[in-house]
Amino acid sequence: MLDYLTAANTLRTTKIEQIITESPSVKTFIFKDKQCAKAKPGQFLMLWIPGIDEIPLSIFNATKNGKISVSVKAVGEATQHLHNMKTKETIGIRGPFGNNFTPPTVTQMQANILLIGGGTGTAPLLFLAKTGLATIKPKKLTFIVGARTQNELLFTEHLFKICQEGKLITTTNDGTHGHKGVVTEPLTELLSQEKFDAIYTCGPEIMVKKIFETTQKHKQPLQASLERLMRCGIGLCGSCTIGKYRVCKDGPIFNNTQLDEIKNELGISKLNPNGSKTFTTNT
Amino acid sequence: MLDYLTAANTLRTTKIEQIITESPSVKTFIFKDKQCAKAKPGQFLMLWIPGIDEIPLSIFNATKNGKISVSVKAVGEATQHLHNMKTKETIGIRGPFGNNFTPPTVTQMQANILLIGGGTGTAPLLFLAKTGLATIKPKKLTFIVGARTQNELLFTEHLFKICQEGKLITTTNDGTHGHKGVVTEPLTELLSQEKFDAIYTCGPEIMVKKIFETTQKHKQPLQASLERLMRCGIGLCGSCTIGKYRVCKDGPIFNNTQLDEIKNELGISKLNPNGSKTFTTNT
Amino acid sequence: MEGNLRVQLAGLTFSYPCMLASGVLGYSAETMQRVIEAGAGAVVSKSVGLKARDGYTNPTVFQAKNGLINAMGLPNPGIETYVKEIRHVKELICQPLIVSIFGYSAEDYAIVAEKAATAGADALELNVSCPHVKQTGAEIGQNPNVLSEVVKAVKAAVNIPVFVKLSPNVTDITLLANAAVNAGADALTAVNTLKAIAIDIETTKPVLSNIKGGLSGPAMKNIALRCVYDLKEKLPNTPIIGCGGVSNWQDAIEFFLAGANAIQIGTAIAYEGPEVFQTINLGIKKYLEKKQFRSIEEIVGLSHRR
Amino acid sequence: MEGNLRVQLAGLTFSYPCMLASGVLGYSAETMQRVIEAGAGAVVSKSVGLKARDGYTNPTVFQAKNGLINAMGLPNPGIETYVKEIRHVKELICQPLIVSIFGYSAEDYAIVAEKAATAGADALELNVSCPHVKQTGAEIGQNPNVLSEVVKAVKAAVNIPVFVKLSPNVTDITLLANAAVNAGADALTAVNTLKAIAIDIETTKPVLSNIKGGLSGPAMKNIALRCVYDLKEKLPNTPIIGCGGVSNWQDAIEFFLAGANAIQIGTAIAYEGPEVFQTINLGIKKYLEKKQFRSIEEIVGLSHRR
Ligand SMILES: Cc1cc2nc3c(=O)[nH]c(=O)nc-3n(C[C@H](O)[C@H](O)[C@H](O)COP(=O)(O)OP(=O)(O)OC[C@H]3O[C@@H](n4cnc5c(N)ncnc54)[C@H](O)[C@@H]3O)c2cc1C
Ligand SMILES: Cc1cc2nc3c(=O)[nH]c(=O)nc-3n(C[C@H](O)[C@H](O)[C@H](O)COP(=O)(O)OP(=O)(O)OC[C@H]3O[C@@H](n4cnc5c(N)ncnc54)[C@H](O)[C@@H]3O)c2cc1C
Ligand SMILES: Cc1cc2nc3c(=O)[nH]c(=O)nc-3n(C[C@H](O)[C@H](O)[C@H](O)COP(=O)(O)O)c2cc1C
Ligand SMILES: Cc1cc2nc3c(=O)[nH]c(=O)nc-3n(C[C@H](O)[C@H](O)[C@H](O)COP(=O)(O)O)c2cc1C
Ligand code: FES
Ligand code: FES
Repeated sequence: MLDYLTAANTLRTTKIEQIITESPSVKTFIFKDKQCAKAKPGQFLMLWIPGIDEIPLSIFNATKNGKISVSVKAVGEATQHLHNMKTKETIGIRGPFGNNFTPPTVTQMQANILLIGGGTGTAPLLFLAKTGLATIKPKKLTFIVGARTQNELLFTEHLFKICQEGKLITTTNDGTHGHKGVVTEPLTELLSQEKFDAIYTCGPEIMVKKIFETTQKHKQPLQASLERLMRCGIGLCGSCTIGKYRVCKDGPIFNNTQLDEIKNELGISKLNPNGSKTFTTNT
Repeated sequence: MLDYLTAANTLRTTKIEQIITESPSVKTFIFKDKQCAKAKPGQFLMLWIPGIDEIPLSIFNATKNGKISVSVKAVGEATQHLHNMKTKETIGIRGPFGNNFTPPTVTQMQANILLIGGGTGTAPLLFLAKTGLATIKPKKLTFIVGARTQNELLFTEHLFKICQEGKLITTTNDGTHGHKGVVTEPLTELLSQEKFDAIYTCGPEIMVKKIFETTQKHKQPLQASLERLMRCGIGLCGSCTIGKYRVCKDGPIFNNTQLDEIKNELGISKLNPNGSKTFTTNT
Repeated sequence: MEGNLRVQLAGLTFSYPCMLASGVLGYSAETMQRVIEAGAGAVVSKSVGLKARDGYTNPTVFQAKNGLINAMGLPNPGIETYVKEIRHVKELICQPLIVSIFGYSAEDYAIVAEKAATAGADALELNVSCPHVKQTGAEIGQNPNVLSEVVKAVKAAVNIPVFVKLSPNVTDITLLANAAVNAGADALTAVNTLKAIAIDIETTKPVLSNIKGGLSGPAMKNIALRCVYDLKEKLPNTPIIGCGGVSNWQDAIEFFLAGANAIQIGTAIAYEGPEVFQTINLGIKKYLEKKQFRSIEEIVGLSHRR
Repeated sequence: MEGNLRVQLAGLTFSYPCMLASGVLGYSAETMQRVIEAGAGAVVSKSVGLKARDGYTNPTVFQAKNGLINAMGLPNPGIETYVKEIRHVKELICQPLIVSIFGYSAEDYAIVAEKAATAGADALELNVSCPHVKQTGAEIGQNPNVLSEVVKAVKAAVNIPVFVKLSPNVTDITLLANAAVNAGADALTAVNTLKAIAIDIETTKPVLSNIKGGLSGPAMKNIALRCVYDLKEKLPNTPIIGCGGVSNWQDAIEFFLAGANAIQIGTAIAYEGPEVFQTINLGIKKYLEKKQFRSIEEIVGLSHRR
């Protein structure tokens, strides 16, 4: 029901309970929020930094006791401010918003799953691996994570735990850890060897674009999480438009078919705050 | 929750499905309404006669299939208009509103119950006898009903059915049926002979006043339904005030203690539409 | 519980910051007493005029989504009769009684004001903003010159504080407020109901017998809050009584933060009962304690600080 | 499904009576196409001005009880850039495209209007009523003389129909409407958002970065409905496009009965998705059939009949 939805997702405040430094530029913030505790992997929330900004962040974890975490990279004013905040300080939350990653429809313990994360994009994938795939209990789980250099590789502890019976492939541009290069290289190799029931990715758009092209070539099913400038977060203002889709409401998760419909914009152009399109440098 | 309550009781329209002529001046109207179908005996609804008025009426019956009936005496413009309406015509409904008659707290099949109805006031008492006392299954049920003359005695068929194992006492001012006189006479007689676990009444205020005084004298527990000019029906406008009570919200059912608090107004004075008090003729 | 919930305003002291809004349960002394016992800091009477009015035929109230649309038509017994009730109220309660008055001319207002004051009213609230009765309310409260004249006439007639209840149905509420304050108003009540209408699609007709009505309740809260905010911005030294859609303690705090020194509650009573005062008082008290404020005064207008 | 849902207005024909309201999903041609495919009879673009504006920092939207408070700050790419989008929209859709424009002076409006018309707009909607951007909107739409000047300048610059979107934040909306119509407006859109504010009690601060915003959605429905009713009463021959809080077919019917020839939908899209158009169309169609009306035109203003 319309009214209840609006009222239900009104802004509420909460206090930062814990802050974990994940890397020189990434921190994880933990706080309580009842509504987001019901979030599914891939959904995001709008985080209000009082007096500064309100920004979209993927939900990194949501536990039954109502604890939520988000993992944030300091890239500009808002994220830097958040990094400077301390526990017990007040933030505001709306959400969870958007759709979520869905498990493939396969028999239990049969699925072969691949996850590919770049930067903080690894966060929702970890959430997915930990809780979102529980219904299908994958037979095999492969995780590719990339970073510029070793000390920017995120969540390694979590990753090792999750991939105990799976496979973990790391890539660094400078070769300080794992494969030297970018995630698409091990991906191409893997796809030429095996078939996956589902491939999930989240990370820089240019990476997502390359992964999309690779999976298309090998006809493999992809679910990719996209990022766009967001303001309302509820499908109204149009700021997050890509093709005919609103990333905040129709996404942030898109499948091959949808990605194909928006391939003229994916990794190529973005809406500016004023609504005009900019073409990004790398195409 | 506040918002839900408001929205929930908004005006809705329905069509008159059936009209039963009960007496020269009384008709029963039957229509569908989901919300009022949950009404308890003693509650009332606000009935909108489009373009004319909106008036409070006791719920005479509410069945599980969503059929509601009200029994209306033509006394003025609104009620006369309603009497002139035909089946399939549209009316508006808000409600159910107000509190309800409550069964005494006694062991099942132990209770000795007395009901005293005057005019259309008999309607909610019938509703009570049929469904509201089901939980306690009274041992004995006595019904006193009064009217000016025989052909104004209402619901006789229903009454006979209900009193199959009980006792039915009728009174008429002209002696054309039953006891010649008014209901307080057989009441006084009864109270001098037996004790009741609950006495319920609904009817003209002057009758209620007399019954209250009689039950007070015999220290018998009374629940009386009152009538007052009503506008909002939801406890806001103050039109239905008696003492410190709002008849629409704190009532329409009042017990001995409450009746005692308002005895200076009961059957004595009323609020006019303009909010001033008028003293009624008989005191 | 009193303690830090006390507020002072226009020379009056209120033990609790929430008053009963005008037109709601405001006929009889006994109900007013009940409202006071439930935790109201004061009561505002039903608006009273020179002569008795029966008000409009029902329907006078429409329960809209998240609010209420009413057109009662200012039913009232007229001041001559009402003075008895005023005296009775003053016997029963020791909290301030604010008598709401309306009229069709400055003279009307002055006469009613004088009689109400003589009978014992602790303050007057000028209803110049009823959106659905012709030639009073709207017509007066939407024109700075007429408003000024009315306020001056009343101020000349009485020695008790005079509040002016503003209409939100204006282009710039601060202009009217300014006119009222310059004419001598001691406080502003913001606001009365918003112009609205309810139409029934089955009969294709407006529902209220008066056709047009005024919207109150939760639907108007953030609009009333904005009025209070704008008033506090432009007239930082004038006491403001916030009114419109307050239904819980959080709403009340928002009004204080916006700039209200006290608040009024109407529609919420329909759903929560008079007990809503007690619940709101408790909530405010806990909030102040948790945030370590010593009084309501400390948070009045706080949202304006940058 | 078309058939009896067609409406005509200011010389334009709309296959369906509900349009996309300005500012909602109105940047890109592809989303507009999607909205049309979902059953909208027309789209109104985001309001475009002479120069690009980034709009305000987030929070720009507050989800209030039963409504939304927004202060986007008129983000737009400026007309020079937007003409490309207008051309693109016209390639993709064959339903009317109404370009919403705003400016800081009559000249601004005229220049933007001319460019939008040349690029292919089927009609213009003058946003003279944005309640939270200084020196446009409010300031223009609340003053009959300025409004008249703006409408005249635009009418002189273009040959397509010109709609004027009115503000509800005025003392008498019919005065402004009159000024607009006398200056040549072909239709009136009623209404834009209501002045409102949201305050957070934990931080004691206003939530929106712009502090003040405009309320839309269900909370404002009966207020917008009243505006339409009042306009129809005073200007029975001027086409009216109802806007404000429509979220289901019943609401739509109420607006037609009040006097709207067509309606616009904004906020409801946030909850129901663009599919809300289809659902509302269906509901209207069934209503007309059940009540044996042959067209929407037959019910426009019907609630005024006594
Ligand atoms: C659905 C979604 C989920 C996201 N999840 C995460 C997450 O889990 N962790 C994380 O660190 N970041 C995440 N982001 C990105 C995050 O929202 C931006 O980094 C943040 O808004 C930047 O704000 P800023 O003021 O610090 O930077 P700015 O000074 O605003 O900009 C710095 C850079 O970030 C880009 N940017 C700015 N605003 C946004 C925005 N609203 N959305 C996307 N990019 C933006 C700019 O283009 C610029 O390149 C997510 C974005 C979206 C849309
Ligand atoms: C809680 C409640 C339940 C009621 N249940 C029934 C019922 O089941 N059947 C029934 O026939 N009547 C019932 N009534 C009374 C009914 O509402 C009035 O008879 C009706 O409103 C009169 O309207 P009118 O226009 O026909 O008469 P009017 O011309 O308005 O008045 C005729 C007489 O009825 C009295 N009256 C007018 N309006 C009201 C009112 N709103 N409430 C009470 N008395 C009024 C007047 O004082 C006058 O004596 C009930 C009233 C209340 C308050
Ligand atoms: C049924 C009803 C009657 C009212 N009568 C009056 C009145 O007589 N005088 C007045 O100044 N305001 C009157 N009002 C307006 C209220 O005092 C108040 O300003 C408005 O309802 C907003 O507050 P709320 O949302 O808390 O109800 C009335 C409101 C309602 C709902
Ligand atoms: C996020 C948002 C942005 C808006 N932007 C504009 C705008 O740019 N121009 C305009 O004329 N109206 C704008 N409006 C107002 C809407 O067009 C509409 O008048 C108002 O929201 C009421 O309709 P609704 O309740 O259906 O949303 C905007 C409304 C919202 C919610
Ligand atoms: S952020 Fe507003 S539509 Fe997606
Ligand atoms: S009828 Fe309005 S308070 Fe009872």
